[in-house]
Amino acid sequence: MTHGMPHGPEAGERHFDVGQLTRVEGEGSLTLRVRDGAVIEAHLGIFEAPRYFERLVVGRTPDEVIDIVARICGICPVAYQMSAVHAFEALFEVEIDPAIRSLRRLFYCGEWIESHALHIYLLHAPDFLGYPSAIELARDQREVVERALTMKRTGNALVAKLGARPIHPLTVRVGGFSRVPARDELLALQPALHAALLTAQSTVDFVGSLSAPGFEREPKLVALRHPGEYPMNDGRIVSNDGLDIALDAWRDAFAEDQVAWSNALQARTTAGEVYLLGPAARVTLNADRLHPLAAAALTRLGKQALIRRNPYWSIAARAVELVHATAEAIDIIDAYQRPDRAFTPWQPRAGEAGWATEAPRGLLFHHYEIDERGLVASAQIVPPTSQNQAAIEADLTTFAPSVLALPHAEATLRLEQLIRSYDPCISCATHFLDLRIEPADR
Amino acid sequence: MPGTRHASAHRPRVGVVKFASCDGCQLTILDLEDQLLAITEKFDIVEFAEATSNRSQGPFDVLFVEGSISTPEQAHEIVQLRRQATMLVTIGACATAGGIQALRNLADHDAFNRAVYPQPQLIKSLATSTPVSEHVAVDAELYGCPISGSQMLELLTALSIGRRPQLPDEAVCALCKRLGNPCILVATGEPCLGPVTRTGCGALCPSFGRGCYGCFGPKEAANSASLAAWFGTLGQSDEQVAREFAKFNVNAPAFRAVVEAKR
Amino acid sequence: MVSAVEPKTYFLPRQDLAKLLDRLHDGGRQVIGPTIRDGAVMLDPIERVDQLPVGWGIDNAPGKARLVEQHGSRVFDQPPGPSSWKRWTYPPRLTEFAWTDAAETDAAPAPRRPKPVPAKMAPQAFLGVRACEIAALRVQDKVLLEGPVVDRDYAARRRDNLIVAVECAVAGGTCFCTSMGTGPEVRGDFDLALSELDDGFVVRVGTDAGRAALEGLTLPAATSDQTAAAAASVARVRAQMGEPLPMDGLPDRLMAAAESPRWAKIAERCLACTNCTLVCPTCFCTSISQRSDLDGDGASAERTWDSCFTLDFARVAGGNFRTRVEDRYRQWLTHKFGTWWPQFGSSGCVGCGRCIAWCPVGIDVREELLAVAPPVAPAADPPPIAPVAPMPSIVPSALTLPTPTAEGPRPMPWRTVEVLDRRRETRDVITLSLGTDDPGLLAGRPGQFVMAALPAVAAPPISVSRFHPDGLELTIRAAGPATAAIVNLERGDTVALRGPLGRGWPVELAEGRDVMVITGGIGLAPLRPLLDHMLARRDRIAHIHLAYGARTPGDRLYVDELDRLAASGVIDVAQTVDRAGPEWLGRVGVVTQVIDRIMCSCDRTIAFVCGPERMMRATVDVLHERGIPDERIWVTLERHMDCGVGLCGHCQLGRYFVCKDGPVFSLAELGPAFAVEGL
Amino acid sequence: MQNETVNTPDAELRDRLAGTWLTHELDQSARAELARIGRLVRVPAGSILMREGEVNDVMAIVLEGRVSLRMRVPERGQVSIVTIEVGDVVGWSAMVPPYRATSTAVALVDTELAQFDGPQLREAIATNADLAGQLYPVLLQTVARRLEGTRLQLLDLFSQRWVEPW
Repeated sequence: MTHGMPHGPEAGERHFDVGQLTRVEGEGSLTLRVRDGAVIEAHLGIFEAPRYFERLVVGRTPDEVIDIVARICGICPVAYQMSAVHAFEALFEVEIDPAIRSLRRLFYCGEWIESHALHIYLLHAPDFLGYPSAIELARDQREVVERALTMKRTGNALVAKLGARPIHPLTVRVGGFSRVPARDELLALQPALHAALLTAQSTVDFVGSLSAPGFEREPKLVALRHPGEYPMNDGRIVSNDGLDIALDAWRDAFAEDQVAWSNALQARTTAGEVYLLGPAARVTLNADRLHPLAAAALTRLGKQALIRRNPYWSIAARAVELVHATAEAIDIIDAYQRPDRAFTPWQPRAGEAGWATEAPRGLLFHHYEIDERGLVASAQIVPPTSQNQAAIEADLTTFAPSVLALPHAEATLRLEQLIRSYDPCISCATHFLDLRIEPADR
Repeated sequence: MPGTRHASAHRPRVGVVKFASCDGCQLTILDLEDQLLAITEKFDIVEFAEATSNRSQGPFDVLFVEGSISTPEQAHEIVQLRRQATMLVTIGACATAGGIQALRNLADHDAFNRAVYPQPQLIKSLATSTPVSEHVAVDAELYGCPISGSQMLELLTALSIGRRPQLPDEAVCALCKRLGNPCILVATGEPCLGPVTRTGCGALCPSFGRGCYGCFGPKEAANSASLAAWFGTLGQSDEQVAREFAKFNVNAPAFRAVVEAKR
Repeated sequence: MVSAVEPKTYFLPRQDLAKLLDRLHDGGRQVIGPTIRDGAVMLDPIERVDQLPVGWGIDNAPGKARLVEQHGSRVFDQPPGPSSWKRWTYPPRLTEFAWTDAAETDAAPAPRRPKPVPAKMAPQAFLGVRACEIAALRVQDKVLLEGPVVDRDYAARRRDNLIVAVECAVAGGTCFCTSMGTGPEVRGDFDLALSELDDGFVVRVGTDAGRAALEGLTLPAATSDQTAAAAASVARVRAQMGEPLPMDGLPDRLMAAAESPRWAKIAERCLACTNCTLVCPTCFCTSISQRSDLDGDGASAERTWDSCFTLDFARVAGGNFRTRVEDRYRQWLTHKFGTWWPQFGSSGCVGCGRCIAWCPVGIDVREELLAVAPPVAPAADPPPIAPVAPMPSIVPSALTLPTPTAEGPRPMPWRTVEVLDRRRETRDVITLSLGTDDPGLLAGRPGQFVMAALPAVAAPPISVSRFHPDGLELTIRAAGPATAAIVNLERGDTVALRGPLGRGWPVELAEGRDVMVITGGIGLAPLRPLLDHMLARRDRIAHIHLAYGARTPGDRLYVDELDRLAASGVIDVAQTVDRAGPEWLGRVGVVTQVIDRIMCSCDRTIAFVCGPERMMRATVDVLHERGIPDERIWVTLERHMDCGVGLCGHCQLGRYFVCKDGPVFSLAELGPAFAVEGL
Repeated sequence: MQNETVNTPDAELRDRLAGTWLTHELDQSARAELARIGRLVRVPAGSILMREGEVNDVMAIVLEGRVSLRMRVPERGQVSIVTIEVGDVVGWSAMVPPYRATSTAVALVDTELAQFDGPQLREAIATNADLAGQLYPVLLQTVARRLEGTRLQLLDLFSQRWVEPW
């Protein structure tokens, strides 16, 4: 399924064409045209088939939307359910029980652990160590991969305990959950979580031992920030250059546009600037909110500047966040008391519902219009990868010259490895476009 | 491979490819954390874009296909892949029934395209999202959204030691009763598609306080008309009943029949 | 556990119920009782009185069961909930046996052997067992403790149950125990029986174990007013249920309605979802599935509740006997209310109403019974049921609860045997000769079969195709993976056998008669031991005709043996094939046309028939034309078998279990069952 | 050995016919009439009695041996569909317009037949109502039995049940 540029390289041009990116989620391709040592065109082509999710949710009830939007991404369904449920609860002014609020953070910790463990060990580490995949890595360093799989299983087990299954959980509903676990059900996970915490800490050392291409730039970083906690379900949208807006005001600061070579829109700030979301942005903007064990790991690693400036080192940010997520999960469970009801009743209300939460790959913005029957009239869902597209292409343009001296295959691998550093989720990116034209058949 | 009792010398060549999907079913394979390394020793995974940079266009002894056919290229691509696969196994509701994106099969496709893309002309997409079995012959199917990890493991084990894979086609209710759940439809009146849905997930929804919403698609002899009529007697409007069946297996015949009758 | 002790009646004040509950926990006994969970009254382990459904009732109707808050202090005012005691005596999931792993046997690679898993569970006290539920336990005792093989696990669990019955004070909307003669009065088979009044419970002692549970409670004897109030309470329940349904002669009426159009009508509503069979306290059908890792190690056979409503339940190699939902619904009703009588001497239904309340679309079996088998005998007298043991009337015979015999249940253990030789019969049929010194296996009779198990693969039933002094032969066609696994065995491999099973050919009936052996395809395999037996007593039998049909000349079994036999003239052998090339000089045509020309004095001829069911039907028609009566036509049937010993319910055909009552039957025994489609 | 017509007296032919189940129910006069028209023929193994599709003017009853009815299947050559055993009829097509053989009849072994000339037998039936009244039911039963056998073969009862992939 290769999708290169339609025409071959012109005279004097060098052409890098990766038909299908591997070890990324979804179908994306990379096309780079270089002339006389300068990149004249860098395209992250997304040929993932569109599934029109924004149209699929029209006419549905809020609880149905929560089940449907999970299917946008197999790796981070919790993120879509969290952004959706909080948007609806904000519009319907639903007071949720504090224990439910902490369970939702625990839910996200589970997804971060599972998603980051998958990306660090199975998708990204092989690049640093020169293996095509974790399968070959396991042949040489079996216990590293086994430790990683155990940690990933713990993340999945935590999501499954709250949501019945790790992929497309089914208990999230407006007002809370359809079922909340008993305290001892969660306590049963503590041994595995403590083991995962140790694995997370050793992951930080493992990542510290890696070496990556020296490519640095000063990106505009955007993430959530919350007065009291490391950002997940709540807070405001901030940037490292002074942006500070409410969650439902995403459209005041950012906008999307369609490009010819991709089924996914690309986002930029309203001023047309490129910006970056994800673990690197979160850690840089919220280092002071990290769990003490994670903060200690970050200082021990000593790569804060590299995390901010060099996209390859996002792997370090993910390792630090693994320590944070496992440590916070342990604390939440220790303090957990089962609420006497799994969800608070609510009444739908017509109006607009906007919210953003921090998916493993970065800020995920949802916006819904609810009609008077309580059904969805229109929807806009902006995932992190579609917002990162422009930044990825900008970085490709800046980085490419430094690898031109390498043999073609080696250079292509370095370019692919750069794309993998953003942990792109292409299936998500393909469905979310700014809704400019009213649907004709409404 | 079936019938060969002794571990065959050559490891079967296995491929995992995707069409229009969310990658959740492929990830279910990677989520078999305890058995993943044993699987990679038993089977030679030659194509699995999400997991390895080693690529192969075939031949495959077993090819797992995730995702529905929803673009002209995909309709062409699946035929090429079929030629390369001795055994083609579809995994997940997208591949077996067209997924939730098949909702557009019931609607006007242009409206869909215009509603989502400011420049719809740039998007090459078919008017319908269809299951793989409508394009090529399929040898086995793993249902579900996502598929069940234990069913994938049972299929791999059956392939490895040559027994019939134990993939029961009974209703979700059978396991729901074995687990000791009271029927949520009878006890609370909340609609539950369990009686017409194929087992596989582990009766998760009724075990977690809500009605089944049909992830594994209609079971054999699924009498969805009778259940839809019963939902009517419980006070659901035709439009609500249609929505119950219009989810991740909306394009499966037994469910689609209700959606089209009640819309 | 239950013995006849002169029942004494006491009175337990309401506030002392907690004391009784503590006594029930004596000796580490686990107490199972009613408790509110997930919106229904379920039977779960309980520790304290506050876990009981105090002040709650249930409003039962077809397809609806709602908890109703009654704000009182009464504890047991509910009809039966969806869960039944079956969950604790006959668990939904159980490991039948596990295989030793290759690695486990370190010495020379010893063969992998199936080893039974010991049933280990704490003694249990059942609190709140209703009259209909006591009857249900008795019905399952008959099924699982009185067959050719006893269910080991069930026997162990039933031995140490303490039954604390509760006499109903409320009739549920779907209860019909008065129609089935099983309640609401609790008459016997209990250790203690409670009748709830407003201020406490009249307690009857049924056994010494019951009396022991009351020690230390120093209960006053119940006053006559209290016992009268208890009697009045249960009498009100009987009255609430109104006129019992007309159940007289129901089994005959049901079997006569085997081809009624009503079954198709029900199938329009029925979801075939198995709810009715899995909430039913007497359904016992189960299936075996295999567990193992990727290499087939750590293999075990797991038994789970199953149901005649699933498609796979009646699947056989390459076909299925009950594809239509109407066939499955008919099997459910005709078995529960009809054929259960001749099988186990009582009705299978105890009238608890669970299958009505908990059917997701509210199908009411009481209504369906009256519609499909109306009480008034239809004008034309119904075709006679095969003249078999007289059908007892509906009144429940006093079931004597069999106390499991001391020497323990009659297991049918798995024996490991070695493959001595392997001979190819046709392209996909081989004959294995297996060596064994097990007296049981060697004492098999012609027509019996064995279950043949390999680790991590399903165990198919296979007829024995020859008995030797030191072993036996199996002839197997690779019809699916399970049989293919056995066909691929080589010399020196081992396989586990269970048997000999079932009832073989009535060899003694051949003596002094003309014998016609009519068979097709692989059907010759189970008849070969019969031929061996008759040839060993050739003088005592008149003419022997063997008519053998096969698809093509290359598909015939035991070709040299047959040619030697035909040449010897000891028996008359006629072979025919469906299709052949020019090189075949023998007969071509169906086997039925071979036998319709055999000159025989049909008044002393007996016929033994085995082959595909459709071929057997055509053969039976010709035999009838030749005047051979049903009593002297014997067939062997093929049905889905999971256990082979009459416990899993898969192989039912009308009133028979093909595995324990057959597989050999006379047409007289089968009667209409042989002709009705989808039975 | 060539097709050899054995001139046997009617009486012996009549007795041989009586022995076959086919003519067993006919009365003396009908059997006599058949004996008059018929003649005893011996044919060696391999001889062709009639060819599929060609006009057939002879109806015969097998008295000894075996006749195979074959049809040509291009990729499989001559396939034996059914064999005619002692006492059965071969060539009923001689009695039914358009009087064409529906298969090729080959004697598998040395065979003895009672042969009846088609036109002559048809003429006798046309004129002798009693003979017709007796012969047609028996002929009808023969064809009916052949039809029922063909249907059972069609069901392919002993077929190698399609081996499921698992």
